[in-house]
Amino acid sequence: MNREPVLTKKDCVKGACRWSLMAVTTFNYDTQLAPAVVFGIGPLLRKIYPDDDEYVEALNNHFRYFNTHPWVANLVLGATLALEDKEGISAADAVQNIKVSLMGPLAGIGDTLIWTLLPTILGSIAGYMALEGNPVGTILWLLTNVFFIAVRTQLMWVGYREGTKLITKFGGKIAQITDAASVLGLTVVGALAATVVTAKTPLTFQMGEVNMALADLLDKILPSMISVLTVWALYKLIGRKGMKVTTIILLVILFSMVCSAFGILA
Amino acid sequence: MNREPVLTKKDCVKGACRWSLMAVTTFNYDTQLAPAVVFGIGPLLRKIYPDDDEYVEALNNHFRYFNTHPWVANLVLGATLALEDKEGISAADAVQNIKVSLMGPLAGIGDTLIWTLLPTILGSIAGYMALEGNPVGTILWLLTNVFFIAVRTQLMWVGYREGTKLITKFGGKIAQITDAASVLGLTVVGALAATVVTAKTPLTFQMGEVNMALADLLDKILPSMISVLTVWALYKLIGRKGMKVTTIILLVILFSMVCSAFGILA
Amino acid sequence: MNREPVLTKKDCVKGACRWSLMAVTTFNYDTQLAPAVVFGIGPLLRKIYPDDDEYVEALNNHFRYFNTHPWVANLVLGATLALEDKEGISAADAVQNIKVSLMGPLAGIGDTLIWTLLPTILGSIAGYMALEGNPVGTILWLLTNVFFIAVRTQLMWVGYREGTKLITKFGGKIAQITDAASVLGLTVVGALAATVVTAKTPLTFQMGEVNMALADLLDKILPSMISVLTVWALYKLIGRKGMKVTTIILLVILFSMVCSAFGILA
Amino acid sequence: MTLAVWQIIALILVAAGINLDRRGLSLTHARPAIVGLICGLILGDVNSGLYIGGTFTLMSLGVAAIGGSSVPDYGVATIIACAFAQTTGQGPEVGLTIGLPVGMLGVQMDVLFKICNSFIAQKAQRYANEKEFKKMYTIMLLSPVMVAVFMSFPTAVALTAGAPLVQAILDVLPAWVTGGLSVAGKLLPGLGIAMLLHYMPAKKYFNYILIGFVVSAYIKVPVLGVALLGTALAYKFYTDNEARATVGFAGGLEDE
Amino acid sequence: MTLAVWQIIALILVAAGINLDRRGLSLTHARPAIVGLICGLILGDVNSGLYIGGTFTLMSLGVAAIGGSSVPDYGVATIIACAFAQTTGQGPEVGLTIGLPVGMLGVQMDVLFKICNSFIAQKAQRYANEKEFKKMYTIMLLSPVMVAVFMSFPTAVALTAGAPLVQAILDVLPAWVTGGLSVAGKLLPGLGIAMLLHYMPAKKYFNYILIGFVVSAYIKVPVLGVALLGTALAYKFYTDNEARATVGFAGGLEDE
Amino acid sequence: MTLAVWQIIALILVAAGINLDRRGLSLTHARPAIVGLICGLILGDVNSGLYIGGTFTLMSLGVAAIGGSSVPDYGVATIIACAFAQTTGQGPEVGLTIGLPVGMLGVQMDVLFKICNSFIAQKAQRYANEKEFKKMYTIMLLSPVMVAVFMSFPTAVALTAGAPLVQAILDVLPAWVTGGLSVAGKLLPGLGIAMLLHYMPAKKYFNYILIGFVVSAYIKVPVLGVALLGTALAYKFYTDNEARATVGFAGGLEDE
Ligand SMILES: OC[C@H]1O[C@H](O)[C@@H](O)[C@@H](O)[C@@H]1O
Ligand SMILES: OC[C@H]1O[C@H](O)[C@@H](O)[C@@H](O)[C@@H]1O
Ligand SMILES: OC[C@H]1O[C@H](O)[C@@H](O)[C@@H](O)[C@@H]1O
Repeated sequence: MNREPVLTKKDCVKGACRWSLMAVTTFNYDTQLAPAVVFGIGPLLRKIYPDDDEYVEALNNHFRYFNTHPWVANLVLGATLALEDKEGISAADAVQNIKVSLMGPLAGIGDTLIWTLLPTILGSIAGYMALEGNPVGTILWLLTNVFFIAVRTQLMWVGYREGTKLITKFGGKIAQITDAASVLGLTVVGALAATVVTAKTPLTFQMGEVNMALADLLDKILPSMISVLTVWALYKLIGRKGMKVTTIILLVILFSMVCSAFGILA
Repeated sequence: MNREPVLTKKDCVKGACRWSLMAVTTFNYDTQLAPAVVFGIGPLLRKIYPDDDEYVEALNNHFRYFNTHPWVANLVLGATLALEDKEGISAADAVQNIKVSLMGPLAGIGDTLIWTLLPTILGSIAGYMALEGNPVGTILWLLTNVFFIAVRTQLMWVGYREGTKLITKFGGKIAQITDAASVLGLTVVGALAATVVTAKTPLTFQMGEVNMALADLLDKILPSMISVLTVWALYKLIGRKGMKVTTIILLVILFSMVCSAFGILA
Repeated sequence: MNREPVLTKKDCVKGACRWSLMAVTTFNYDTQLAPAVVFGIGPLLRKIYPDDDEYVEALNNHFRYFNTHPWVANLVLGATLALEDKEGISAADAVQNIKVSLMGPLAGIGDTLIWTLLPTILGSIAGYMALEGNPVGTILWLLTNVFFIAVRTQLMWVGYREGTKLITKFGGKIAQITDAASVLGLTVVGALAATVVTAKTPLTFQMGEVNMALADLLDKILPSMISVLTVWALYKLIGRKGMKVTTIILLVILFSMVCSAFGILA
Repeated sequence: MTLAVWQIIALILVAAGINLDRRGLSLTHARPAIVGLICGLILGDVNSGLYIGGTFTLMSLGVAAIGGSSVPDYGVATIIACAFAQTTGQGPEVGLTIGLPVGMLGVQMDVLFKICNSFIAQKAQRYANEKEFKKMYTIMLLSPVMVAVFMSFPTAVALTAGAPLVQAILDVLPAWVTGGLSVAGKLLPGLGIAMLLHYMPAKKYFNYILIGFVVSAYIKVPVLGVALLGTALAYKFYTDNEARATVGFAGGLEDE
Repeated sequence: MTLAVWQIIALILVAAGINLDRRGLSLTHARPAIVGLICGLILGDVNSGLYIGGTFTLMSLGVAAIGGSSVPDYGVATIIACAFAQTTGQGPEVGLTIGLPVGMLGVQMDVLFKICNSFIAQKAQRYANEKEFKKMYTIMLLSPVMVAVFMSFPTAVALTAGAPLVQAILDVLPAWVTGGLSVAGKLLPGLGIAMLLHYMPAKKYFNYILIGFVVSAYIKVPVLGVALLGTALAYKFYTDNEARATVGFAGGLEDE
Repeated sequence: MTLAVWQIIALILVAAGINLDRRGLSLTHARPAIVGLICGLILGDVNSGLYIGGTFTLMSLGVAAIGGSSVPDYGVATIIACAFAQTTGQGPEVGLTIGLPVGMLGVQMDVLFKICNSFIAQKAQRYANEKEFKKMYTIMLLSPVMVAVFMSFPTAVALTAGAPLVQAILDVLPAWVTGGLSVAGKLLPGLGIAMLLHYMPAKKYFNYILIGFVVSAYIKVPVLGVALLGTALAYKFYTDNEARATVGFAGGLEDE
């Protein structure tokens, strides 16, 4: 299933721009950044798959859950494009696994460096200067952002290039690699199941001077209990015949309102 | 070795009652809750094994070390009864492994929820009311206990029923499952070896202002050192020819008195 | 490749003395205690390998990185001598792996007990007495050291004897054992890579009241980052063609001076 | 002092723009300092704009939307604050106290439109399957439109009807609505993981999920550490498979 | 005021009963509040009973006998306290101070009879092997008898000979006896684990013991976490075995 | 009071001797208390010697050179302190303040000669490969000579030219030299590990390195714990290999 690659650097820059403009805008709770992925790299996929059916299959594959730091995402998307460009639709599972394995760790790094460290440094400079009526720090911040926008247009291409190198190295073992990537992916997913839901229960039992927080208690029984139970319940719900994702979302909202009203969750 | 099951719900309720009445009463340091297990489900085993030799074998199997939260134990015993009822004495090793694997985790959950959480809630209500001369909290506590007694009579049957379902599903792979259960069991036992002995050494070296607790030091060399060394020493002792458990117990008592007298352990 | 052992207890005592006199004296940053190992057990190896080429091979093997607590090292060296004495030069890889696997844990134990606990006890006694002009504590300390010197002369022989026992037990499986020992060794090395470099960065970003330590930040991205990056960079440097260890050392010193001058590392 | 119509329109556009920008391009990323500078230029009082922007910037240091969580909209807070500092004539301090609650509303608005996005995403995928690729792309453009409308709505109301109305609306909204929405915003990210599990070999390899869970929940290892561990496990899995294949082939040959 | 004989007998029976109950049925579970209520009824002073029971209940919150450990006998402490509050006529406070040390003795009594239980258990197993099944069951009934006698003994002494005698006994008992027993009570649970290891494949699979140990001792993961990890390992072990069998069978066919 | 020539020589020899001893035999291990006693004997003032030695002993409790790190030379500090207590005639306190900075210099000296040791080690190995075994041993003896010279150097300078000169040298030495050397002393131990990786099967089994790293860096398990875990993994590896061989051999026979 080895094909002649068709994507060029120009394609990748275009993909990066489309992706970067959309990114978190289409964020939804079931597939998270997936629609933006489709929006971003859809035209590139079209070029890879002139055949309509394959194109649809590829689109459906990318309509699946994906979430990571949006800037770093370019690298992942570039790498998987390289794979699809080389191996065609038969690489769909590998694409999926690679996206899943990388998204967690890269989100961790990106969120720390780009969403936390950078704004803290630039923000404190800009903020203090602004308080004194000096706009220099603020303008510096704007310029830094311009610089990063420029960098980001190139990142998908970087991912594509490096991805191609890797594929050439491991060529022909797509099945084994898919399986191994599942192992990595599922390990990460196990960790995500413990952390993705951040709702806590504020309930406490107050009896005279005895004061017991339910949250502490749950933690003692099973740490991350609320998160893992939520994921598990949703997993079961999704499995139910005739249960649409839309219905589940509405159920969760209803449930949240009830829990919020009675002070069960916060 | 597939047989026609003979136990009924009535048997299981009877077993649960016998077990619940005895439970920790026969607790001893070498086999812990084992005698009560025999007392509790002995009549049910007799029904499964009309053959005397098999019955003896089954009893000996259940005379082995077992310890978990006594209420939750019903579930485990029910499940293993289901296994014996289906597979007969050939399941002895599997029964053993299942009991060992489940006892630790269930003790953890039961001890937290039933021995700690429940009495803290009910106890603080009852206690504060009692101080004001109001017996309502106390009576509530009694009633709760009555309720749980009723529930417990059913638990062995629940375990039996669910166990039967599982066995049907995994039927015929008893050997492989026994082995895998050993893996789980031994992992848990490794953890228990680190926590089961709770004696600590109060020795400190005090030199002028330098004050060094031996306990901290041992912890730095190997955490849980006293626990694991105790288990290891006892393991070696048991292995010795001609060494009876009774003798070991007396040795430990002697040792404890010496250590206590010299302030080595507490 | 099974040979008649040639080493005697006298040889081992001699080896222990030579080793103990040298020990950390020849410590260097690339192979650490290795030269002292060669100095210590060289003559014993000569006896094992009358053939010059094998001798050279054995020496080169022992010229490789080795570091552990110098007193306890005797045991390890004795055990590997037993192996070489039995299996000859074919055991070189196993010798290497055994040294690597044991050195970390034994250093941990020895450093805690012998370098920290013992001097704290004896030192506080001696110190407080000395302040009062009483030399008894000090002399006690000297005598203890004499005692340990005596013990240390025997330790290599102990290692040799116990090593011989083990080899007899596992005889003939040298290849498999070498592989398994690599697994253990590499696990330990992974841990060492995280802890061996102790340099920290004192850099902080101070903006008005916001104060962010770079060290904390690095830790959040990847704990032990400086240590593992240093090891990784050195690993890559060593791999470079035409790069001598000597050059690397000089580069590190230069780098350290620059970093120290700019307050980047401390 | 009242605002000119063009100023009101400009401020509403800024509210829409920075919210689109924050979710994508990240030129301003809705940073209060930058927003304050812009508002200052529009309102002709750069100093107040900088002062308000600087204050909100320092207040929001460390606040980041990660893992799909929703955070207060300090950008909109800045706009409102700048506007009311001007109109009330009582300076930045008053502006800040009026701006903050409106900004807080950003959490609920964000949850709301993310919920709506689900419907758009589903519709888009349906178009894909029907091979209506044009429509697929077009419908997705509804998302940015929604962001613009939803996130500039509080600003529009406040600037046209006055802050008191916004406050009144906030007071009338029952706690279970606002609270419920933010709880939903914390529960719903679990849906994505649950869906993931459905199209990964979750049952066959559930042991790896378990390991990831234990290491994360009990031992609190961050996700990068888990991924490093997962890499080790995946590599072992891979080489074991290879070895199995080889042994199966070589069979008795290798044996002692 | 002295107690009637029937009251003394009743109180001793309560001491025996609650200790049996605590180890099995758990109707009263020897909870001080409940015991206090009962004593109050027997002694005709429910208020004092509740007060003493309530006090001891709050004092013992969180105290639980887990993993076979021995805890002070707050139930017996309550009985003694109620009785002496009455007889000394100096009210609950005095009762509490007399009751507590007697309750503390419960730790030693508990260790003692658990040691004796070993002999009963061994005897029972011997009967089983001799196919004397009746006797096997009968001998086990000695355990509840022993519980009743051992655990009501301090109460009996205190109520008949007076608290001072109990105190005198406590004073005379050398520290190494009481201390030694409680140390033994902390060491002996290790015996069970040591026996377990003897009839499990501990040597063949010692690596799993090691993993469990490291995760528990070094990383302090509670036993449920260890069991989850163990489940992951066991599953891997199981599927690897299956795969090995399959490959052994399919052999060269699968290979590239 | 000035020192006799033999005293100066004796003290310099002590400085050399204790530093050799500390790295090998460990008779005195350069412990201040012991060094103080010796200096006291040489200087004829055992009391001051003990006082200074005792003070530095207590000051240095817990300071240990582990993993090849360099620590202040409290032994040399003691020598200097004893000597200057005598010569200045102002007693132990003054001696302590002069001795300490000289002792601190020990860190840099230690790093320096460890660096030089690299060259000796390489030379020795070269001789080994040229089969010049005698020379190999002889060249290694340079190390102890170097230790003696390097580590007694500050003492020699201080005792002959006076402490002020040492202080002057310390003042003149730029911070980037002393600081740089101590940073190098912290970075260079990584070199050994890097070399280890080069001649171990690091790439083939990188998964185990990863596991060791995660467990140590993220979970802070000390090296003994990691080794226990490694033992479990190694055993599994070993038995899996055996099983693979057996299955490969037995093949289809075992299958269901
Ligand atoms: O956490 C990863 C990622 O999750 C979502 O997509 C958003 O919250 C992003 O801002 C974030 O970077
Ligand atoms: O810890 C499990 C279990 O151990 C023993 O059997 C008793 O202490 C019980 O109370 C406890 O529940
Ligand atoms: O840490 C092991 C070992 O490392 C080096 O060889 C020296 O620092 C020794 O003192 C130490 O015992």
